[in-house]
Amino acid sequence: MTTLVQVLVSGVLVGGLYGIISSGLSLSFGISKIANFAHADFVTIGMYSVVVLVGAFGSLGLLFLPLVVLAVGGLGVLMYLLLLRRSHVTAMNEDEAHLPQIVVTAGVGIFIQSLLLSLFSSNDRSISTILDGSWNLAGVSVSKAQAVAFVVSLAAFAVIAIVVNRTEFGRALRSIVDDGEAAAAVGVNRAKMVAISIGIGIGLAGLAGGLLATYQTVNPTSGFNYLAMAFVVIILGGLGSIRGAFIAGIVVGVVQQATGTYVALDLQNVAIWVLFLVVLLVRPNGLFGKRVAL
Amino acid sequence: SGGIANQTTPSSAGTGNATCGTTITIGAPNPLSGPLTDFGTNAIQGTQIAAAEINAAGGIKALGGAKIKIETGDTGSSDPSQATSATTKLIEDGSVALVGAWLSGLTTTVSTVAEQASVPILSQSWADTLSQRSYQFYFQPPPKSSQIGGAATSYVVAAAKSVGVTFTKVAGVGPNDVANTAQITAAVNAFKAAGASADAPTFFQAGITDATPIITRLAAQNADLLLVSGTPADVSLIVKGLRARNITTPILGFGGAFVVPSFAKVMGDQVNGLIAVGAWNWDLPLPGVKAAAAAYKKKYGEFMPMEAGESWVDVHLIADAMEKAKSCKPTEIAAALHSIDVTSGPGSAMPGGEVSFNADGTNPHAVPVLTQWKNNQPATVWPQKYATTKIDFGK
Amino acid sequence: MLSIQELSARYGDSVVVHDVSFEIEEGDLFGILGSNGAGKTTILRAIAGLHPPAVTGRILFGGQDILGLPAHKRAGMGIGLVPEGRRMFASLSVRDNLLMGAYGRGKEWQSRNLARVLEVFPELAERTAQLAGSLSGGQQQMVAFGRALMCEPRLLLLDEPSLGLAPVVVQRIFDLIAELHRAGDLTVVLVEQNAAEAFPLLTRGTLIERGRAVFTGTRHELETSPLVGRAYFGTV
Amino acid sequence: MNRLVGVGRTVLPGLGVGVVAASLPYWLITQQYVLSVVMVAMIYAIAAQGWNIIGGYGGLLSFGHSVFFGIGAYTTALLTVRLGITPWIGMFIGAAVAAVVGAILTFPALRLRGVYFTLATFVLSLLVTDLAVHFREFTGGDQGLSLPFTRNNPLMFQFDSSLTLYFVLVAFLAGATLVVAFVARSRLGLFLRATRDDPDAALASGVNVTRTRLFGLMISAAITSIAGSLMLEYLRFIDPATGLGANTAFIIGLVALVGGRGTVLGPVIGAAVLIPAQQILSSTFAAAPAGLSGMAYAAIVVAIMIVDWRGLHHLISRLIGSVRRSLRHRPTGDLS
Amino acid sequence: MSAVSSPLLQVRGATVAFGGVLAVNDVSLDVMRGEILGIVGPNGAGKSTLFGAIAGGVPLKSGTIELNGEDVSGRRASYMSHRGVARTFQKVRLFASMTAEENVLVAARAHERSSAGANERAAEALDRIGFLANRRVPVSGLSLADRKRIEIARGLAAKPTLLLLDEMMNGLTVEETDALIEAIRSLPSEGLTIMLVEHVLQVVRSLCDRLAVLHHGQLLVEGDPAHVLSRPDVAEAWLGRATGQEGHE
Ligand SMILES: Nc1ncnc2c1ncn2[C@@H]1O[C@H](COP(=O)(O)OP(=O)(O)OP(=O)(O)O)[C@@H](O)[C@H]1O
Ligand SMILES: Nc1ncnc2c1ncn2[C@@H]1O[C@H](COP(=O)(O)OP(=O)(O)OP(=O)(O)O)[C@@H](O)[C@H]1O
Ligand SMILES: [Mg+2]
Ligand SMILES: [Mg+2]
Repeated sequence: MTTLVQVLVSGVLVGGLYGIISSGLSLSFGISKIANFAHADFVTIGMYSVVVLVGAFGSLGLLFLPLVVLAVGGLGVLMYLLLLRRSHVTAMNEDEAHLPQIVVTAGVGIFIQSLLLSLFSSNDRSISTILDGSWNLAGVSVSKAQAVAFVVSLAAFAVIAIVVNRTEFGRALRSIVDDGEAAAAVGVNRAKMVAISIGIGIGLAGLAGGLLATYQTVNPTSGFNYLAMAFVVIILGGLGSIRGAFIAGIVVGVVQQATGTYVALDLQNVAIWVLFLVVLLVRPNGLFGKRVAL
Repeated sequence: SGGIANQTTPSSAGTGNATCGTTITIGAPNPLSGPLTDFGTNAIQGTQIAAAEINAAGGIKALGGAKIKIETGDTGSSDPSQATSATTKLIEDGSVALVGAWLSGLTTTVSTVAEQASVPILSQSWADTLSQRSYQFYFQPPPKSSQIGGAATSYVVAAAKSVGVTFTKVAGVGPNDVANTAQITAAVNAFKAAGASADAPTFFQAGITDATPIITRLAAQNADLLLVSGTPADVSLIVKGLRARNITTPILGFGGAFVVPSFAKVMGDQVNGLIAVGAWNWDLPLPGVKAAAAAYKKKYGEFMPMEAGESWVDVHLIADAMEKAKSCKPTEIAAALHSIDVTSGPGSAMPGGEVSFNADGTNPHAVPVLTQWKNNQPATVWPQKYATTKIDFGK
Repeated sequence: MLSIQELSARYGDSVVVHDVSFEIEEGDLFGILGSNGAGKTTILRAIAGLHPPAVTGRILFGGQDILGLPAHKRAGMGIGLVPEGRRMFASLSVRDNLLMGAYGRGKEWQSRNLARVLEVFPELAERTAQLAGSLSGGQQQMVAFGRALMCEPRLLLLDEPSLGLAPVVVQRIFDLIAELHRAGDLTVVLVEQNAAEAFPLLTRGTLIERGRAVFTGTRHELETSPLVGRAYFGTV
Repeated sequence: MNRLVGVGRTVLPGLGVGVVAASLPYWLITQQYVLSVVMVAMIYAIAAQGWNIIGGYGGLLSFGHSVFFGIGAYTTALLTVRLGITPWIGMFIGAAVAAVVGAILTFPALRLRGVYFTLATFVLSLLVTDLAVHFREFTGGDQGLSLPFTRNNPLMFQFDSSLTLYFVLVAFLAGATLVVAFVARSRLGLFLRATRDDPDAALASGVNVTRTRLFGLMISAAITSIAGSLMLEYLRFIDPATGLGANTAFIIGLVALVGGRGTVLGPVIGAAVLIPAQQILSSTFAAAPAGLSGMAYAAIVVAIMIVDWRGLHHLISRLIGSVRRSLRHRPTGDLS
Repeated sequence: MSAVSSPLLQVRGATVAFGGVLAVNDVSLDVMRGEILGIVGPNGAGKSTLFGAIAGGVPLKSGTIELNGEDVSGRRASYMSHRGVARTFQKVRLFASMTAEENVLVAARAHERSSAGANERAAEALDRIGFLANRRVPVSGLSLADRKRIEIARGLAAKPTLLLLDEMMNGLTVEETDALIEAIRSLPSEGLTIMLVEHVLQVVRSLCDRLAVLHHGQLLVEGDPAHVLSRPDVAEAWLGRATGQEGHE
């Protein structure tokens, strides 16, 4: 019983982080249709930022997290403006819009990893802050850092979800997804909106990275595990559905914990991949995806 | 002029000449990009310490005082084809012998290239499969994985006994790769044979993002000794998670991760007390180690880690072989390596104190050592003759 | 209010509109006529600021050259477009599609115009929550039309607005165009092949052939021009 | 006559690749090291040619072709190690196995569109890698499988010099290119492009989309699997990361995309540029601070895509075209 | 053309549902060999959906569709294509990366194994729509009317017995419409049966042998065009002011 509760608690906590990484990817992907293969490397940048800040200011460094989010989001915008925008906005067809971007973002990912390698070496890094340690509640252990990370993620998610689903800004974002040109024709500044959504999406990756750094070790390739996970999650949640991504993130977290605890540790990821493939076959549009006829 | 197909001697270019010149190149194909960069860098730093020592002492005397030069090659961290190309280049550029490539998988390909070109390679890898291929040019001074697992247990049991501790229940966990599963399983079985009880060890997939299920499983076993292995990142998550739950059970670690300097940085003070099994340590009372470790620390600012030490010994062994063969021809160096029995000087500075090679390239004298982190450095605690401090179980 | 001067447009290397010039006065209901592939859509896209095509020349709107302005800025100036091919926001509801038409104009404006559009198209009022992508072709055309009305445009660019609509609806929208035009300061540029319905509404127009404006004049001038008659009414 | 031209167009690219590549060691390749780099490039070119059939012509962007690559390598390795079967046979058994797995992939390929397919195949490669590591008794786990090393045994794909292996690889590459050229001009190629552009319209035109994707995936898988077997023979070793891993999947996809997907020579050009770039950069920068080579490589990849997203093939033909145009005396203006 | 009276296609109680909406509701319809049957009705009446059900791909909730006496309900579009049913789409769907000729070749090769024969078919189909000279142009740069013509040619290349045309005419000038009407009118003489959906009255009136009016998914009336068009309920639902009698000026 305690074990079950433990599985659920840690699953939800871990899943919240997957959720926020994936919501970010889902947002930027949904709006720009850019399958950003560098997304997880921005998570790594967030991690290193916090490592450096905490190294300099101790636990106080955590207070700079909003700045990290801004900075990482800014880097994302920069990537978009410098490398992606031209082919994205002037694309004559779907292929042209998507193909270069897969390659370009994969290249950016390699670049970030290499840059981090040269800046920080391949050594694992970690920090210790006031968030170290865990609470023990009736035999269930709750990592302080994870709990805080979850709460922050949830809050960030709530804000984003409201903005996207309830505001005109969000409606404009969603309209770009369907037809960017028509959106421009009704007055939406497409380039700006896409840049903003990419900034937010990648900023969320930075946020997740910053939170992860409080309890994870960091090396230049840390992101890769999250890349695969984020792809799985956004598809389980239904491409473009930010809420779906967050919920699916939690589902994945719990499945992962349960498999690790009850089945076999080294099949944790296998379970996720299988879950993913099965869901795809049964519901090609994801668990929470809506079907759009053409 | 012209292309390679027009050349008369197709392979092993540049090594056929009888005179060795004033410098002799040893190739060091190691991972210098990707996640294993640090291990590769450490290994190369070890070879450079050795080269400096040899050159300072007058070079290879049998070859007119020829100096040793280390040529590095980047094998990458995960791409054997790159390892193959890099090694080919080193050999083609005149390396008479190779030292590399830390990761077993990379060593596998690097040694195949070396075998093809008939150039000896001395490795820092442990995997049993490497020496099972009956290669003529493969040499492995450190022990094999399977040896390390079993030996570790007898070491720990004996060391514990020396401070009045016995273990009744052990629990093992590690990544699900071949080397680690072999080691952990061997160690757990040895503990069982020694009278302790143990559940079957559990294995996880390297690159964990959360250690909770592992910790839950370990905690449930109520052991009084935990056997753990894995990459620095994974291990630190596990150990920190255990400590966060106030589980202070002593931990015996396997594998390279437990003794690299970066591990101490990740773990902070929590590193102290961790016990690790390895193939070399900077404080070993063996010939030349002290000076080399000091030089290393001076030059690189850190204690000399295991892969640096192994590589350092490897270079000295190559030098010894050249002295013996009075040749810098790769095939003759290899022949000399097969026949040497080094008992003195840095070439013998592997635990065991003596290096010679079986037909399969393994070193029959090799034994592992047990170290324990104290003051953020690993100190040798067993075998007793190498111990620089007493083992401590925190009880 | 709209002055097109020496407008040329190309897709990649192929120039499809050559040096077209015409003037549209405030309150005009200006027709762009021409056979298929003549370049009508291309001209409308150029006025709306959509890419492609790549455009050279001058487009003066209320005296200001808007050629360099991006599409969204032009929309903000009050240029509404019913594009060729309907261009739905397929995964948005009918309601959201319509609201997007008044993007950035505030809640009050939006609800006022939403009510107005749903009144014109009761077919849509039944389906405000349906995803636009799942509408029938004609229903989508209604949404496209309604969406362009949402911004209370000063200049309305209509690219074959009757396409795919049942005759009964075609009458309704042309009645509406006429009414809007009569009521106020709306200027319309109309591309339409449905000559019977559209032609009587025009004040002026131009005939495009192979990307060149071959004839510009009042409705009457157009009607009596043999060029137009042949293409539009099948008379020689 | 027309027919002859058609046949010529089909055979020519394969022949050209074969002749050019076979001649390289006589003038351009002067070092063993370069030879080894070129061999790796050729192996990836073959793999990317396989990818090209379904990814380029069929429009199913796979980021999991490493699975087929690995199936080829592992099947060949297991047959050699366990049963002593020569790779010359083993690789074709591997190709058959890969084709069967490819056939199974048809099922998701019919339901998943666009990015869904890409990500599904990506995850598939992760799944298969994890499973290969997990079932270590059978696959050798993370350590993989090593082939016995015997000098000069052509029957077991072991040659006295790497130059011989090189020529063997040239023959395989020419063969793969020929197959792609053939498919591109065949009925299957036309149908693959039709299903890529619009599956529903293809169905309505009477194209059996299922069968088209089935055959496309099978041929694609088989060719890539042969490349995997060749990689095994070249390295004399295969492990999950090399054979099945996401990294390999990425390289295969990148080579085809950067070279120019859906063109007969694109993958060859892509491999000829990307693989040497990566390997030569990393050896050039081996002594430089870690990471530099990776940054340079990434910059090259990104730059190519930004200059021409259709890839090098298109870029080159554009350049040739403009050179030609400037050489040829043209009458005036355009015709419209 | 000997079995004059036996219908080519029999739709019996066909019903198609999207979620709760019955887009086609219990429609029964016979299509005779060699006739041109017009399907008209207000927007959203279910015309395109009915086409989808006949051409394959849109599943029936209930009812059956028989072609030549064979029950073909629920068959895939490619099956139907090989049974002689070809269609165009309301929103033109060409293979965007191909030339006009290649577009047509796709259908030709799907129906003709020999490549020479397929080329011939394609040329024939292109010729019929007057596009043979321009066959090498990429379709991505064609105007809407041309794209529609290519789509018809693609359908014809399959040598169908039943051709479904969904709004082929709108967006065309009168001149172009007349030309296309002539082209279509000549088809049935070669044994082709045509069903077309159209909102252009002139086309409907001058082309169709028979009309069926759909309204809210149901068959409102079916019969002789003049009769159908003069009905007040048809006028109210679809036609509006423009009555069946009125011609264009
Ligand atoms: N995206 C494009 N790329 C290349 N050429 C194009 C493109 N769009 C249109 N064209 C070409 O430009 C010319 C003008 O096309 P446009 O769509 O403006 O004609 P139109 O008068 O609107 O015709 P329609 O009545 O068929 O809509 C045509 O010859 C067409 O083939
Ligand atoms: N996925 C769906 N969900 C809900 N309703 C749908 C869906 N798809 C179609 N419909 C509805 O089914 C009805 C029939 O659509 P259909 O496209 O067959 O109409 P149509 O008669 O061809 O109209 P038009 O003349 O406008 O093309 C429409 O009312 C449409 O809104
Ligand atoms: Mg047009
Ligand atoms: Mg319709």
